[in-house]
Amino acid sequence: MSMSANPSGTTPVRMMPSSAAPKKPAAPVQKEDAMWLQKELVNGNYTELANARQLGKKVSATFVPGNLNELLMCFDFARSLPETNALQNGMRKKSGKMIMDAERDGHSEDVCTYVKADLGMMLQGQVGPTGEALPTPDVLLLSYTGCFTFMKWFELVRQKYDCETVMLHVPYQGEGHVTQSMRDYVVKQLKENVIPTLERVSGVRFDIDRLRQYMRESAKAEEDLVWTLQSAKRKPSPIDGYFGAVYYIGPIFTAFRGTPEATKFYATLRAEIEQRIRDGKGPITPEGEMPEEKYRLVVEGPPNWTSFREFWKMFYDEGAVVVASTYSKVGGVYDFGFRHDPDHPLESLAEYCLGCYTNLNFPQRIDMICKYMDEYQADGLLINSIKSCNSFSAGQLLILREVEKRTGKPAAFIESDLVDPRYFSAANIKNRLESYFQMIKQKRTAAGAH
Amino acid sequence: MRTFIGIDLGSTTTKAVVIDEARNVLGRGITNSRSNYDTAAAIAKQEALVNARFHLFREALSRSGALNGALEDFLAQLERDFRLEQFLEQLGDLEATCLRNAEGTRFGEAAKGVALALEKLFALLKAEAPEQFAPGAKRKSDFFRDIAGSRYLAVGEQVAKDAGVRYDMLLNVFDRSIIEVENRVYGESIKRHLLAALDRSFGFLKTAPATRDAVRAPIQGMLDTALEETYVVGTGYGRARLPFSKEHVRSEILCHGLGAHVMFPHTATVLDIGGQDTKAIQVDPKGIVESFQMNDRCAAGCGRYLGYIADEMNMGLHELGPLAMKSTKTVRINSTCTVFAGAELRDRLSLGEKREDIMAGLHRAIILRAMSILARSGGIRDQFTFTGGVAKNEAAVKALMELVRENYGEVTLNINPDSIYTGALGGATFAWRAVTEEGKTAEKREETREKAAQ
Amino acid sequence: MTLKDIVDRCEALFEDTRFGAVRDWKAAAPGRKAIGYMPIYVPRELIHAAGMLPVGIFGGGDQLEVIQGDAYYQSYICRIPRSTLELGLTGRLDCLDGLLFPSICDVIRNLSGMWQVLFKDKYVKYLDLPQNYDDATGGSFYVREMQALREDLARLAGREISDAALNASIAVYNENRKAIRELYAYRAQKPWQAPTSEVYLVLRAGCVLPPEEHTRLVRAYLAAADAQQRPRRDNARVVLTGSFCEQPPLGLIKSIEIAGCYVVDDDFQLIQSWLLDEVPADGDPLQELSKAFLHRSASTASKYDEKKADKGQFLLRQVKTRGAEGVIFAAPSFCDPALLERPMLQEILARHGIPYTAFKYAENTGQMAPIREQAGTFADSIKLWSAA
Amino acid sequence: MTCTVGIDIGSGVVKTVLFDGERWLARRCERIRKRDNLQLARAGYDEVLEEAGLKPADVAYVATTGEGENVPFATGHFYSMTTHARGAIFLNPEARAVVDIGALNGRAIYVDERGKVLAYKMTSQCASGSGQFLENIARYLGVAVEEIGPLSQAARAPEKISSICAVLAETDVINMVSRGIPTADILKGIHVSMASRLVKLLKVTGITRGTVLLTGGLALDAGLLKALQEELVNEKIAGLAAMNHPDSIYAGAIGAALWGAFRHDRLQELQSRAAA
Ligand SMILES: Nc1ncnc2c1ncn2[C@@H]1O[C@H](COP(=O)(O)OP(=O)(O)O)[C@@H](O)[C@H]1O
Ligand SMILES: Nc1ncnc2c1ncn2[C@@H]1O[C@H](COP(=O)(O)OP(=O)(O)O)[C@@H](O)[C@H]1O
Ligand code: SF4
Ligand code: SF4
Ligand code: SF4
Repeated sequence: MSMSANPSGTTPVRMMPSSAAPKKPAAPVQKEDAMWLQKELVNGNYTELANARQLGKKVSATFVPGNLNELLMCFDFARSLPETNALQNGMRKKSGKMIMDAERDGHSEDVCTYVKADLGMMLQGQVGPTGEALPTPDVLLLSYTGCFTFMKWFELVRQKYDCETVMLHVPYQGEGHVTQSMRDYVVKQLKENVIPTLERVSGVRFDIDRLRQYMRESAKAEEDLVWTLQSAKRKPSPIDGYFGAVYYIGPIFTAFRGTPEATKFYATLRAEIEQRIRDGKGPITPEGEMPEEKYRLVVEGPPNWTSFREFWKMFYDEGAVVVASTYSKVGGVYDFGFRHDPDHPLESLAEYCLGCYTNLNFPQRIDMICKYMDEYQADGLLINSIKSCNSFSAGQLLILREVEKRTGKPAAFIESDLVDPRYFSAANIKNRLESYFQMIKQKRTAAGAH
Repeated sequence: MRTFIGIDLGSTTTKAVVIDEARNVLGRGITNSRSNYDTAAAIAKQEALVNARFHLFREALSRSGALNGALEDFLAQLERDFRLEQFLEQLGDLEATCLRNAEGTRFGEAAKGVALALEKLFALLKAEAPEQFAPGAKRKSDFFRDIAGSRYLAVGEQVAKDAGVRYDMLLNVFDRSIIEVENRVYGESIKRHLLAALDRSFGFLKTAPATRDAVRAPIQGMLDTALEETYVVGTGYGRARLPFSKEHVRSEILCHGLGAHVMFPHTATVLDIGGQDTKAIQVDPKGIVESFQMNDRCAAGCGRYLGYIADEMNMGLHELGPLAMKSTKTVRINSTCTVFAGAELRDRLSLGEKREDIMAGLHRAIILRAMSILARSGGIRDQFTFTGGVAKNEAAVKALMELVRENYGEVTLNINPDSIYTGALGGATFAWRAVTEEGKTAEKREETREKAAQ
Repeated sequence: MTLKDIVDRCEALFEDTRFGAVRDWKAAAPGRKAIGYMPIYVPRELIHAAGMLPVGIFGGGDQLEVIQGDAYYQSYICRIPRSTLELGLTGRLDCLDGLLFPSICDVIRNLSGMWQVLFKDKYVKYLDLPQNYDDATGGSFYVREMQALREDLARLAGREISDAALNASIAVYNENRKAIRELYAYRAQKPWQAPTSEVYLVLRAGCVLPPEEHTRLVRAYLAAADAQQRPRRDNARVVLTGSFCEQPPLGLIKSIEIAGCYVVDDDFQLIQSWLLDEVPADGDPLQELSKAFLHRSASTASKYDEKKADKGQFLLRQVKTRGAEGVIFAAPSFCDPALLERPMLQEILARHGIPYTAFKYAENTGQMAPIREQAGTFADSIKLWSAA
Repeated sequence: MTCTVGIDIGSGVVKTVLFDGERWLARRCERIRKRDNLQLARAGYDEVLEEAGLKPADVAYVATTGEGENVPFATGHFYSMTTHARGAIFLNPEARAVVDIGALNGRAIYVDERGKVLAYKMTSQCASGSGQFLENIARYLGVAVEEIGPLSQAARAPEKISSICAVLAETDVINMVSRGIPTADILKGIHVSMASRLVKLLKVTGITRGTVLLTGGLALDAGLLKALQEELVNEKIAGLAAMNHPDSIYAGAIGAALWGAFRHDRLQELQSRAAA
């Protein structure tokens, strides 16, 4: 699973400016700032990748959960994130064809569609989401935090392109906590395998002070991100913590964590939300202000990208706001206090990888959701189960049962896929969501009646 | 009088229930869902209103005591005669449509022969029709498509042989004509049919002339009473396509929960197996839904599965359950993939398993899937109500009882003979509540549309 | 025991989803404990050295009715976790005092947490396996993992697990591995004498029997099988791969043989043959076990290949040493590791001119016609054209 | 002369052929329609012999294929992809790929000029693109099997079926009818979906150029053939040319008869060698 800086696809601009309330023309400047910044960031990254060869830059590829962006920057890599490419292609409705192509190339219908979308893109000549060609990576940094499929993914890429691969094995929190043995293991791999390989491929010597400096920036941005996501604890919530959050987590989960640009983006974002709170406004949607907050939900599982707008609409049309989601934690769980720590750089990187959402065990995931249900005063839990993703999906029904049991709040279950349009059945999902909202309403009326 | 109507537009059948101000069920109607949702809804509602009139006849006649003792027999005969009248009209319609469809160049030289064969065939069908509606006669289904279809196929093979035309051609004409006929609404002929049926029944039962008048008067009176459609609520799989505004639509989950609660006030868990989905619903003592689960996107193990099996075995849906009940041995069927049901069946038959044993295994497999969905929704609590079309199937019920006992011990299992109407009953109850509790009135736009459909 | 007796006994053990053999073993002496493990890469020696019975759990097969398990899993997830849950929730695994989940995929990984939630009173351990094969890095991590397991087991057993005890257990399993290697070698030589449907059952008995007894059983089977002359058929020789975790139904294995294939190597229930040779029984036991895993274990889709050149080498060796004419990829539906690995292996086979075919199954697949058709066509094409 | 009989027991139709070497003597094709397929096989066998004026003793090899593993009077059985490949080469020596669409599964087979199967791929379990599905929908739409092709070719705006599941696809179709989509466009939509699956299968086998021969009953469906040809162009595998043959439905039976002859010679040779 992964994130994008700009999942609104081809028409990103409609998103944020719509937040500019027509009556208050003074506010929009700042908002457009954030939007402008975000767009610039994403496009800048794709341009950098497209021109990496001319610029004499080496290219790295790595995954979102447990990505070592600060470290990669120390070696001047242009940074590509295949999951982001896949989701961007999904939002631009290009992924369906890519997946089919990968299946024709021998891949099973059963496996993760992110992988197939990526391989399909290669088969089509590596043209990236923005239409610019993407270079073949010089190194694949395989940190398989939270998902085994990552490992196969890069083995497949290596099979095709013969890229150098470096493995960072991040152990799983099977017992619900990080042990010293795990930390040592990750740090040792960083020192003995990852850093030497990156040095060799890039020709740049590792400078730990550079790393520290990036991590200082990371921590600042993380602070503002957490503030933004937690603003949803208010009633009404000024943000949508799932559909909206996808925009907010974009920069920090991808190639920008640790850059001053990202820090600036989050400061701007925070100021914007503060203004919304002062104005007593709810979240903005692609169709403008959300009029009334009727339902507050916690969502578990990644969204669907191919019909992202349509999916979101099913929520705001009914007045449903997502106040918290686990997906907005895939690229790092920051809301329980973890920050990148410049004083212990490698240990802190290890800690970060070990703490990603899908690296948590089930009791931890359930605790986290129950906590959200409580702290964000949610009416219920909604699970969007993704066909592709065993890492999220295998066992979600137990989460549903346990959360229902522990919080006494109703939970609902829908199914779709990340980037495979064949698995998004709008009628089916709408039917379930409607039933769910009507059920919450009926219960509420009944409770009010006695 | 004021009535409240619920319409449940399901994936395979469309059901309607009419209730009165005291929330008594006046009538129920059912038809197969078809390509035109408006028509399906209109026909189901019309059937329910006809059924309501029979209900009212029964009340009026028992008040007047005109038939003392023979009332039930008389009404049963009247209903059969009414169905026969309806059937004959539709059959006539089908004949005309078939003849029209057989014309032209499609069959080339064979066209003449086909037309002759059709005439012969329909003459036979008309002649045997009264037999099918005779007391005690068993019909394959309640729907014209199925009744007429099965007889057409049966009689057609011989007719084709005698007439020297290809059986395939007759099949083809039928296939293309039946859709047109079943999409016609016969609203205006109800009164005529009823009066004709009344005469038929009098003749058949040799009713004395004096009694005839005593019976005819209250019936005529009831026929003249207008049934006001005070409020209509739509639900079901196809509800989004109903010509209703959002105000008049409820989710089928809520309707099934409430319907089951109305039928059995102590219901805690509801299982509904419909054509394309299986739902498990938990309701509180007031009939309010607490949680629900449905099958995922795979349609394996739902009612349609039985439809495929019935097709494969060349049997009616009504006949599957009884066949499975004859089983003496369990055959384990693992795949409930609807599409491959036929292949699985053939596979087993070729391994020498008996049909009834395989059938029993298939029914158990469906119920096993339902048990998982129930477990997903939080398990079975007392009392447990089974609704939906599959609840009519005795083998499915048997398998369910066994599995419930194995997994949850003794639990009261409620099955209403009218369980297929549960969703519609819930809808009707919501309609009643909307008016009596929330003071709503039906929207103008919809009223006029409803009238037009009638 | 006659051949039939042996096979019947194994079949009875295989079909017994209540694990009677484990219950009997525990009942035979007071205080005995049994520890279950899910597929592959489990150092059973540790359990054995603690005086406990290691029990392999490979799902519920095609006879178990799965209700509760399906309640926890969507249709696009493989079968083994759901039938395993069913076994647990219906009390069939009550005879186990704990369950180990080795790190092989996300599904098993998540199942370990579900087990913690659902079976609060049982010992549950997620056993991480290093994907870094350096002794000092991945190796020391693995030794620490095993050490933690050793301490847990010692606590459960109420006694220390000494190095000597561990070495003794390694020796016991060395014997068992040796017998199984002999069995595989024999089958590769005379596949008509030792049909895979039988070999599979004999192997499977190793999941519930103490290793010493299983070793004897394997040897007894070998002797009995060799004593009985069976007709030799004109079948194609194939290696079957991809079935290391969820197991195909027995009917499927039979169907492959009926359709004209002799399976001369496979990766069924790999736990029985994952360590490729003897583990030294006189050194530091955890170090030796770690080295055996890091450097001398069977490769599967769950293990990382450090270099591109390593990919597929294990399979190629199987084909070569067993004299196979082709490869059948038989993987469980929705098994991400096996299915993602497949195209890479196929590419390598193609490069070496080795024919292959592929299909998917589930542990409760009921329809064998498509399987027979594909395996049969494969056998046909090898047979009809072998001389041409 | 070496007379051989090939019997192809399908899930919908039983096909029987009688060959003398490579010379065609007689053929039979019978829809099963809920009848016992083994009896039909026997009847077909008797009838082809009668037509050619032969006795069972004149037949050197009776080969079955399809679901015919249990035919008691057969000499041997070949699996259907083996036989379709051989049959296709007989019907059209240019064929390098065979696409066989049966009632339940579709198959793509890559062959060489001798009919040797190089690679193949079958549709997996979940399939709305089967012949059976097409037949069901046609019945629902009131269209005869023979009319499907011409109608589909007249389509103007085909409506694609997106569901992978036949049950849900059926609902899709019902929705289309209620939206007033013309029958021709629906049928073409199904054809396009099927063609896209078949092309996917073809691609997986690795073939890139040559003639693709459709075999099996649906080969005669001109609408499907056209959709397949269009899909090949769409997918830019212009090196492949799809076509059918009037006797396509017999491909499996023909292949069985020919392989029967091949095995017969082989066995004779082995026997004489053993005798010597
Ligand atoms: N008499 C019967 N015997 C057995 N099964 C029946 C009978 N009547 C209906 N069914 C089953 O019920 C299903 C329809 O159930 P229903 O609840 O009406 O579904 P839906 O609401 O989805 O249309 C059919 O698919 C059929 O399998
Ligand atoms: N002219 C035709 N046009 C389209 N479909 C046809 C035609 N003739 C036969 N069929 C279809 O071919 C199918 C039978 O094909 P066949 O390859 O024999 O299948 P199987 O081997 O599975 O029985 C039937 O389902 C039938 O609908
Ligand atoms: S399985 Fe899930 S976590 Fe893994 S690559 Fe696919 S979508 Fe991402
Ligand atoms: S084809 Fe079968 S298995 Fe696939 S979704 Fe439909 S019912 Fe389920
Ligand atoms: S079958 Fe595959 S996906 Fe399923 S648990 Fe086993 S290894 Fe994991």
